[in-house]
Amino acid sequence: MGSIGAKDVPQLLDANGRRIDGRGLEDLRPLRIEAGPLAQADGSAFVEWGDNKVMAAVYGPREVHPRHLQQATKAVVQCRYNMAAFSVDERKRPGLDRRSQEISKVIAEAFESVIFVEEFPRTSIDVYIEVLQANAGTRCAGVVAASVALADAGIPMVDLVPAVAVGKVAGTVVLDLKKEEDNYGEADMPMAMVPRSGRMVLLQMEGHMTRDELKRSLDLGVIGCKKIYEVQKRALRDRYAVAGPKEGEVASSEVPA
Amino acid sequence: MGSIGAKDVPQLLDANGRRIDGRGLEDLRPLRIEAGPLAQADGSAFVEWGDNKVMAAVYGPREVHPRHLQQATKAVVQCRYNMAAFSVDERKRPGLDRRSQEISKVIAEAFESVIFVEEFPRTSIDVYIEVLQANAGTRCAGVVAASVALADAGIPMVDLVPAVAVGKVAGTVVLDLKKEEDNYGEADMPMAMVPRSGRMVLLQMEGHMTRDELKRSLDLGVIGCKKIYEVQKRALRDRYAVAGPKEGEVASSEVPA
Amino acid sequence: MGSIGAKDVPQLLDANGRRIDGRGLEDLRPLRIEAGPLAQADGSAFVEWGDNKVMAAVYGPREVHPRHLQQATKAVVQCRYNMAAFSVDERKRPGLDRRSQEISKVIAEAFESVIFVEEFPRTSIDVYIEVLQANAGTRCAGVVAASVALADAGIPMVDLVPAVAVGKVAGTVVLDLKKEEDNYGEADMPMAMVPRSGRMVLLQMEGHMTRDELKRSLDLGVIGCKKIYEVQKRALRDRYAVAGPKEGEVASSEVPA
Amino acid sequence: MSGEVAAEIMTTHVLDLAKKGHRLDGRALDEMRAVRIVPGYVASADGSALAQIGQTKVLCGVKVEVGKPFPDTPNAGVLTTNAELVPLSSPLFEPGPPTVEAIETSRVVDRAIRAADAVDLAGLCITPEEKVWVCYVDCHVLDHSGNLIDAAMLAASAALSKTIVPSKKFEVGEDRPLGPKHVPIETTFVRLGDSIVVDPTREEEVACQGRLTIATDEAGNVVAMQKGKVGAFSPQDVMELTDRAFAHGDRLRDLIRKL
Amino acid sequence: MSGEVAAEIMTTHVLDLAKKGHRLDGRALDEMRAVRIVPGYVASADGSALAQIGQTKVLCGVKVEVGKPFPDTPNAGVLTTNAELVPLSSPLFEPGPPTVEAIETSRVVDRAIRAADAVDLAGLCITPEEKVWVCYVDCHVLDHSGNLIDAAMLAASAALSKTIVPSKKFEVGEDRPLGPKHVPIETTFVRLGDSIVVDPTREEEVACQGRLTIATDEAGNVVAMQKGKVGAFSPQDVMELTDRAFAHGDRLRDLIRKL
Amino acid sequence: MSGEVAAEIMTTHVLDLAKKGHRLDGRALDEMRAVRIVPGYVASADGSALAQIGQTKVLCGVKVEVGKPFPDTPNAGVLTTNAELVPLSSPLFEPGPPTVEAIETSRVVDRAIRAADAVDLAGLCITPEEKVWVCYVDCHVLDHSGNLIDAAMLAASAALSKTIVPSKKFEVGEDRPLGPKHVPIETTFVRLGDSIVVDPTREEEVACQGRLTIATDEAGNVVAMQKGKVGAFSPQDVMELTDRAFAHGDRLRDLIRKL
Repeated sequence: MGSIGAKDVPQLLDANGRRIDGRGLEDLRPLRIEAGPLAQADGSAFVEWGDNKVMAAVYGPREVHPRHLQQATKAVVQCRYNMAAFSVDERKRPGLDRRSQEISKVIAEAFESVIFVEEFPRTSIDVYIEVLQANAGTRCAGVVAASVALADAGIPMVDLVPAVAVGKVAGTVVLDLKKEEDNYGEADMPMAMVPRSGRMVLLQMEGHMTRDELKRSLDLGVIGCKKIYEVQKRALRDRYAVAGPKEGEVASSEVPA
Repeated sequence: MGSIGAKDVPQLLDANGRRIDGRGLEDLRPLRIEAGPLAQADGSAFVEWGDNKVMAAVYGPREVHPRHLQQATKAVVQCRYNMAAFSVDERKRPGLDRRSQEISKVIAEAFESVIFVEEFPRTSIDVYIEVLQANAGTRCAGVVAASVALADAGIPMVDLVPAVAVGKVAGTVVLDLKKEEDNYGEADMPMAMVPRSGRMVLLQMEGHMTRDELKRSLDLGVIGCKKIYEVQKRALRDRYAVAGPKEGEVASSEVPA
Repeated sequence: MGSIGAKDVPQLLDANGRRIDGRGLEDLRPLRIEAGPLAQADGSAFVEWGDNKVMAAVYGPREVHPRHLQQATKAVVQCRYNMAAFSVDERKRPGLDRRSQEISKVIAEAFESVIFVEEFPRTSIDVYIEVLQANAGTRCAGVVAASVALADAGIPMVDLVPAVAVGKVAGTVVLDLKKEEDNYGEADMPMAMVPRSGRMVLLQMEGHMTRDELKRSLDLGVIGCKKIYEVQKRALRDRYAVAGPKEGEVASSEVPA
Repeated sequence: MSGEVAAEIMTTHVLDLAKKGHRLDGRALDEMRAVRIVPGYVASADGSALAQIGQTKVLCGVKVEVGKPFPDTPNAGVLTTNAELVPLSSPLFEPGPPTVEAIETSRVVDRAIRAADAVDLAGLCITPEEKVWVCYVDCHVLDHSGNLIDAAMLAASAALSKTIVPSKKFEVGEDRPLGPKHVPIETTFVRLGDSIVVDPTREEEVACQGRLTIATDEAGNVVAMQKGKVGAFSPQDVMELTDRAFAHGDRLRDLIRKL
Repeated sequence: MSGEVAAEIMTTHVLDLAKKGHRLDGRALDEMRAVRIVPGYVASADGSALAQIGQTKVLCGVKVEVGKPFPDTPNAGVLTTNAELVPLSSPLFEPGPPTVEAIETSRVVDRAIRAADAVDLAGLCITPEEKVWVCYVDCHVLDHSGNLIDAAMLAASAALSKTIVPSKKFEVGEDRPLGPKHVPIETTFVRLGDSIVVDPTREEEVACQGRLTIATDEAGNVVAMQKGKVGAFSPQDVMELTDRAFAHGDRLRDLIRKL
Repeated sequence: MSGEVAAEIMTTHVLDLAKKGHRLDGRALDEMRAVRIVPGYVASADGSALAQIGQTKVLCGVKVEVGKPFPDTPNAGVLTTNAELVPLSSPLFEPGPPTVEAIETSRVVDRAIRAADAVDLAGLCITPEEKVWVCYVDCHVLDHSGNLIDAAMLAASAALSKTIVPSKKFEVGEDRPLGPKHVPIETTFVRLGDSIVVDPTREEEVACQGRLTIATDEAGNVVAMQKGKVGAFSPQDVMELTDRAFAHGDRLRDLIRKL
């Protein structure tokens, strides 16, 4: 969306409806999920999705820090989405900028919508997402990873939460934007869904969409989320197929887009 | 006072002793006080004074934050004087700079000198002042507004606290400086008084004043404070004349200078 | 060590093995220690060492701030090493930079290694070091001063802790670097020792040293620490010879290097 | 009775009412509170407006100053949106650095302004790579009785519509209106059980099971969305709320046009 | 016995003494503690002095460096005053960002320096709009036994009187004295019941019912005032204290002149 | 059982084992855990490596950008080393500003890089006084199972050995390897009673009575040392550990050379 004054806008769709990386309009980038790669965390997952690399870890239920956030009747869900300094083109100063803080908030709210928080009063469930390499869609990759990490940590949830961004590129609605499409496209809409209910727990949008384009985008997002859901489930199955819970061994699950 | 290296110093007093805006030496700028304009606050007041616009709100007595500031035998009075980014000529970065922190401190001390704090041990009385448009004398306008807001909140006090700045301009002591007079004058002395005792609970000064000028300034300040006191009282009277306490309706009181 | 791109490297050793200020390889700079110069602190010491001036104060055992650092079975030792803005060539911004924070940490750990912390559970022993004038070796001067201040405060310790930097200059190992030697030398190794055990509680190094140079440096450091130890003991003896504990009078102890 | 318990009782009450299609203040589910806009409220700003939605009050001041462009957009002006949720405006806010609620509010308003092209950034270039207009949109919350995002957006759109670029002051020509190309409006809904209501009060925000904000422009585009709070919305919900958002948006745009 | 209770007992004692015209340390109501100034205390500064008032010790170091002028005063040097109330100096101070007490101290000293024209800022311009001298006045508190403002002011005035502008080091000519044009002195009083005493100790500051600081110059001007703490003063009090402040100020200015 | 009590029991156990010359994970006293290095892990960096020592994982990314030199070294590039101990990596880390543990880690790695001349700063000058390469070495901790310093150093040395200076991107010539001149390796030991063990796990770090890190280069120099934690080492200890550090260092340097 940040194309004002930019010079060389690439051609994002060719005459045959092929995208800049050869994908069709409804194709996902390759997605690989690895459950349980970290030893210290209570649950963890690593996601490689196109050129994104994202690690998620979950700690909890545990004591709440800072204490005054404690809730008498339920767990609080805290999230920290952070980008590594070297994850983007121009080195990013370490620490949470305003964008990261906003994303942390909407992801925490998304997960609090699916976790059975009443089961763990006076505790905190902490979700940490580290973006190691970024190429558009990192918040969705973070949700996908964190969701598997929560399951790996044994936190009871209504369902896993798949997520994907839909967008508009050269006037056409497409699934799972990559960086150039995000930079020079006309709209970006990240969403996260609870497959069991068909409802969205995360939804953001920026750009231009008519009513019809929005409808088409929501439909396409639901299709994308369903595919991702399958990869998430397989990653968890593989994890426990390989071994019992924890201790260094790693399971991973891949699907071609 | 900040005139070093400045270019076009305006003529601040004419041959007839008229000031840059036509006022006489002892004239106040027009002052309008509105009691109770805010719904969320326990008490509030809006002050329009010359080209100043200042909003004040009071919360409390309520729990002390942070907790360790709590006092076993009395309420603590906390004040936050803040300037809106757009309140001054050059946009001000949001947040409290050192000047605002100092002003917050002396205003809190001024009000703690008149509130019956022993009546509310282990609580906090929080005074918030937001400068929306600034034209010299904002801390005095803040005190005037906060004083009415405290009364509106029902906080028991010895007395209302009027405040005004006296200054020296073109060698002459004048009442209630406006911006040009503050910038190019020779002294600025904000003061806040308790009419009932004749004592000052806030007093600051910067500039050059001989002993005699100082004496004259104090006298003039007392005169100014007494006029302002009347406007404060009327604003409160009008507020309760119009309606019972609270709920959106607004009372205001004006006096020509 | 920071000599990349620097212009005029001074001659640090002459043909006769004399150093830039005329000292021999194993000579200390003049050292003067004054015990108890401060009234508010529970213990204090002032050190003038070559062109360094360092003040240390100790408070405690007292309540721990922040509270969550409290330990059930022992005192925590906290240290704050700070440089005054005017203590160095180019004015330093007030506040602890990363270097000061690191030094504070290793000094705190050094003193926790010698204080009988088990005697004061749930308390804090706070060591404050202010560098007023800096000329290489300030962390060692800080340790020397803080050690006397701890004794002045009556904190029970295994032993006093002398400290000194050894370094390599023009290929030769020398004792107690001054600024030019530190800036243009090849290695700097600050160390602090417990004379009673012969062990080091603080040791850092940066530069280039062969195995043999390192051995020689450690030996020389031990010699230096022993000399400094004597000055520390004398400062404390003088303090109590002059008067009983505290109350403004000041004792000081000097030794020629 | 502690604040937490009181809040819980209020929440139950709000949800019970919603079941019957009622609201605490008697409004219909799709009815906004009274809206009032006072343009030019602050003379020290280059553009300003006080927006009131019910008792919620947000004052927006726009300052336009000369500055440097970002290296990656050398031909474009700079836009900065900020929301100050000062403790004067609510018993729930404490002094301190911006909370995540303040950050979210300013970022959601910022996104709508940018996506709707409300400020013609290309037109704010003075000398490419060197000198551009920097436009600060500061939203100062005075009374937080719910639905801050919509009130801040309304104040910002109104203030921008009245902003004069102070060229004379900076000696780069004649003063001229900033002239927003488009006027974005945000409309916020919250779920209360099976009902979804527009323009929530503070009590409804506390009680709600999901919040959705939809920003529209006058050309029939959705330009920004933000789901917030714990809760969920179906795609059908989103489409239905989009239609409602267009209706509210058009009405408020009319209000601004007539200022 | 908790610290709070001990402080209360001490306060009662201080006020009881004051009723009889006495003070804890035996001083008369208008008597300062012993004053000592050591100029040139720190060789790394361009000017410095250690000021002691009783057991209160403040070290001021002045650094003069080449920098840029502020855009609105292109022909004037820059002056920055700072006071560090480091935790070494008092059991009451904790590590952390500057407290409001530190900010107040530095701002009150700064105001007196500026208002008294103690530093000739116009004379610190090297090249208009480009290069000026930036003068940092840093007051480092070493022992806080009461009356920090006066001790910091004294250290600053003494340090400034000895400051050399290091022109050679910055290759802009020959070194020269900063040469303060005027020497401001602050005198602080606190109310203890019906008495008003000069130069309060820490115990008197805790016990007091209002504090007033008056800065004077050698030409008979009051150049700054600051009322602090909970309490009040009448106009008559202020005039009387002004006279006392001139007397103390003149005596201390003499001390500085003779350094 | 509280965390504190559990930690104490573990500490007693670790120390008891050490008395018999044993370790929790069965290693010999001078045996490192398995080491694995994945170079080029992150495509967005100009050089990167993931280093694993046992379950400890640190990812280092190097970014090289054009910037300004420091005024006092106008002919040299700039090097910045940073370690992020993010809360994802350990139950002991909390969100917030860098802890002193993070600062120490980054400074110890930084010192070794500088002292060993691992980055040829003189070779990173583009235009003296104006334009130099700024080299950011960011170590991101992913799994903190003990001995962070060695893992961060290993990741950094490996990442630097693979770093390409992106000259084309900044239009200052052809891309070229950064080509570290020397490869520093840090080796960390902790005292457990009378034993001193290499490469401590997190449990051993908690139990230890002193930590000593020794950085070596391939030319037989000790280039940096850092004693940490409560505890003490004799000069004899230091010399003995230096010999052990050289042996470990040479082995790991081989590993990097073969990447």
